[in-house]
Amino acid sequence: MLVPLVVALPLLGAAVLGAAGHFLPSRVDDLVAAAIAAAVTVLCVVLIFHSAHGTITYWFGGWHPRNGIAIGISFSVEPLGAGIAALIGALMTAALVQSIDYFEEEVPPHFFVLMLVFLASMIGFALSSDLFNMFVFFELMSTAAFGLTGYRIEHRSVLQGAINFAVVNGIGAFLLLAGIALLYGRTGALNLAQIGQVLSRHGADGLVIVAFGLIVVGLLTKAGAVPFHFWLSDAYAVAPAPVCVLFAGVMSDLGLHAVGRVYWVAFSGVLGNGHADAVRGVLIGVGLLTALVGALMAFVQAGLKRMLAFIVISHVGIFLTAIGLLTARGLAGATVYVVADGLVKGALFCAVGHLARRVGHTDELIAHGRGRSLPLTGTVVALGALGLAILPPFGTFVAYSLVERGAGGLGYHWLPPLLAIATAVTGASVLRAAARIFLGLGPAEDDLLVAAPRGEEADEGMRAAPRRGFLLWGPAVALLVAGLGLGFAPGIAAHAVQHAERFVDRPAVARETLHGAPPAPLPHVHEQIGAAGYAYGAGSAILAVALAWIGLYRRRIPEAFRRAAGATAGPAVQRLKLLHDGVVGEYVTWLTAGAAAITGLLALLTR
Amino acid sequence: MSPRVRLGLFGVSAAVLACLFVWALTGLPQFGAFRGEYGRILNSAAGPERHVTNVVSAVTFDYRGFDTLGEEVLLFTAVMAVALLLREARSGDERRADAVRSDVVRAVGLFAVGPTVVMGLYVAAHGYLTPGGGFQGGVATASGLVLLYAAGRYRAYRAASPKTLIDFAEGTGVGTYVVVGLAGIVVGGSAFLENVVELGVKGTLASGGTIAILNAVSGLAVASACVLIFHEFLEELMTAK
Amino acid sequence: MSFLPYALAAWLFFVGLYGIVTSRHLVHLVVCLGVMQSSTYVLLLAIGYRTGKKAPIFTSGVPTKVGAVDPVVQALTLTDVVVSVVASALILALVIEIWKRSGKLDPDELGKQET
Amino acid sequence: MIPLQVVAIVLVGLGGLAVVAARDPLRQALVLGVYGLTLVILFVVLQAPDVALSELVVSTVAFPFILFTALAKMRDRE
Repeated sequence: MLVPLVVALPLLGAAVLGAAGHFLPSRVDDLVAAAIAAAVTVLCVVLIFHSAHGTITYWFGGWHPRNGIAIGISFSVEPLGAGIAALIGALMTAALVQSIDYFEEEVPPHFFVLMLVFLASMIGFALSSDLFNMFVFFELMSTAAFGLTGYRIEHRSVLQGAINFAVVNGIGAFLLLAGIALLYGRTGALNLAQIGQVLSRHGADGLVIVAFGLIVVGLLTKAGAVPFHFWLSDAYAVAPAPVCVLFAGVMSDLGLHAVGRVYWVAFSGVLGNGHADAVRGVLIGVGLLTALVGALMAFVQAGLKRMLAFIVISHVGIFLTAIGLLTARGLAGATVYVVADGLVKGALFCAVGHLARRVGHTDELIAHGRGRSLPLTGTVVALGALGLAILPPFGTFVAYSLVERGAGGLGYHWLPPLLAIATAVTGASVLRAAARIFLGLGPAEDDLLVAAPRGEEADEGMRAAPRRGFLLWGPAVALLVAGLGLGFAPGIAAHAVQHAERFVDRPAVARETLHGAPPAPLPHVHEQIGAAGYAYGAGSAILAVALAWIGLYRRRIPEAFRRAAGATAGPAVQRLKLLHDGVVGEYVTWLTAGAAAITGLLALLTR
Repeated sequence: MSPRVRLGLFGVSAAVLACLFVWALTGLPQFGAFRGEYGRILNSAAGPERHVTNVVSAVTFDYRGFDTLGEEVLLFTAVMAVALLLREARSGDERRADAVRSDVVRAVGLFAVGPTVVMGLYVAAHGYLTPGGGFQGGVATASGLVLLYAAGRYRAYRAASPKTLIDFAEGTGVGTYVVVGLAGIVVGGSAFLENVVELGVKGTLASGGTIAILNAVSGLAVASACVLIFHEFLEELMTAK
Repeated sequence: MSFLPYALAAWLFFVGLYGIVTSRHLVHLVVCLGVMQSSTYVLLLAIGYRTGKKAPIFTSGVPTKVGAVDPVVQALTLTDVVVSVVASALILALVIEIWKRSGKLDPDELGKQET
Repeated sequence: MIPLQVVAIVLVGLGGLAVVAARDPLRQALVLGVYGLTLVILFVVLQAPDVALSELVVSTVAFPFILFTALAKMRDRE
């Protein structure tokens, strides 16, 4: 009953604004959209609690499965998915509230139409349990997103970011669709649970492996995993800050959430026995590479938006690693992490929006010291940075500790430190920028950093006009409080693991979806963060502060040491920077190479 | 990356990917031997259950009607995005003369407008009986209007496609789809997009229940979407810059 | 021989991809994207085809028992065909704006200037 | 597989290659129209008249129109 409303409501709102939005002032359009987003958020939160007793399967058109064969499209709502949907709603509400004062000009109604469609499509994508329906929402999400990316058409880099986005995501979508077609040819089904049923009757042959590879690559393109990430840093750096709140906070992570769902519901039966190590190896490999490359690239950016874009990439890598553990605890950790981290990243982008609006620049070298008049925003950015660096006992730390125990359970004791290094470096990047901008520390020039292309950081056309600030900083504070506070929600880790345990029980999920069987009882779970978890959390936060200091004052480090570090890291970093040059043909080449590598490795390892 | 390196990297990875792809394709059933349960059930059930003769439109507008809502919104979104991108103020006076000057082309164009629009509407209306439907008919109808332009009647074309009205039609097309879906909940007390209308006699225009309504609504949305896109591009062309 | 339709899908996919990678004109690139997309249509329809069966349209006189080719893949494809044009139009709108601002249409040149 | 299907498949294959190989956008738009028609034939022989109709209206009028308008616009200043 409530389920279809979370998609229907924003779509109806979008249609009404599309038809009649011209006749209203843009503030009213904005308020309408924000009210709808808030209502959807509330609905999603309600759904989290409703679905705690058992998955809600909603069949559109009332077409229930016939003899266990799905003939319609369904949404499967369970607490983890509903949690992500609630995150989407919350971020959208914050973004729309902020955009009331963010934009100086009269915003055309199309902008809000696109935002509402974006909201509906992300939620639909997160809840749908039909593979083709997911594809439709995937495309819808991309189309709305690249329309929003190109909002500030005045500068060419914006348009180019939007085109790179459109082309690379378009190809990703074709790979996804090709994978879906292969699966349909094999199983004659589009429902995830049903695909899983049919696949588990046979072995893993070429079709199954390649279909899985293509679908994962398509989804990872959206998520921005290395080497599919090039479009992401171009696009996120140029979109208006309120839009970035959504891009960074949740759009990328949705691709990963989908990887988890597709694997567990459709493929775990056929790949889980015997081939799990292969899948695990590939996903964790890509995840770690993404986490470290993203962190390194973030550290050398001077432009805050581009820096945050690389942080998104780095954390996508962390989530992918967590999902790639292929355990319930890994999945639970990834989901809590996505929500907590999404709120923090959303808060950071809101704060950047405020900074852009007030100072006119978000490049840390240009805006050096100019943020002194915004102590509150500075505090938000600094706390957000510590949140990124998993400072205990906040939300991101609780999520990280789940991942850490998940890795420990598999005997992967080398994994948590690597992830903690990535979180430390990303936190350090933001801390360094915050210290420069809001405190005026350190020198105002640094040849190590990549300056933002002209026009991109100044939010072209945005002048530094003093303004009443509440709507600009309010959402940032709210998101930050929610993200950090998630760590204090009683038993959140245990609840997440319980529901993840239920989610990874593929046969039970299939019976529940297709035959209406009662849900499996919730397993009893006890979660306690161990000493190792605290050590990693504190270590990461301390390392972040130390690295930020080095970033600011590296000239004070003894010359010999500096030169040695420069000689080893310099050329590699330089080469890495050069790869991100905005040429779409090269991005597509990397996409092809990545697709071949991932699918090929899966094929080799499962043979 | 130099062009040669790029082409080399692409060549190698595309070759690997192509081999994998072909490997996967060999796992498909022989061409023509597909026996998917899903399609077979729908082929036998759609006629009796939904009183339509064209199963494809029953799938499009009912069994998988939720997908079609998504596709329709996708159309709507793309149009909104184009309008957002090409929104710069275009000064009204700098319009160029009509592009087409050949009398023969004009005559052919003008002659074709009527039949094309009629054919478009026909295709749209009979979608659940014979091949066709709102999507195809919508594009055809919009194309008819474009012929007005080809016929050298830019003014006539503009008169036939008033922007605000079409905007309104587009929003209505999408909105009604959602409203029909909600009617399933509110009126029928059942599911989103569930049929709440008399099914009618199979083989006639008054059959199919919500399928007929959603088909018509989609026709409206698709036609207005195409007209709006054509409109934006024509305006862009007509503004000298 | 019966592999031919599937091979066509693969062929179109990689021909389109090659076109995108080597494209020196943004409009050309958008069209190549369209070729890639048509490969997915070919793949879906080829999968759903059943030898000797007709289209899933049962006008009076055609009994349901005869069966038909798969209607689902057709429903998936037919809407996507229409949507893809409008999606291409969206990218073309971006291309027009780029051209207006830089007068350039070669993706390689556009990228190099940026760094 | 009937001969007509083989012919249609070969035509589409060649058509796709021709579209990509046509580097001049204006000529490419024309080739694309022809390619669209070969796809229509293929869809018809695959017993998918609904899809064929979709492809027909799209590839004969809608897409070429948009392409030509865009190209005409961008020829202005060159």
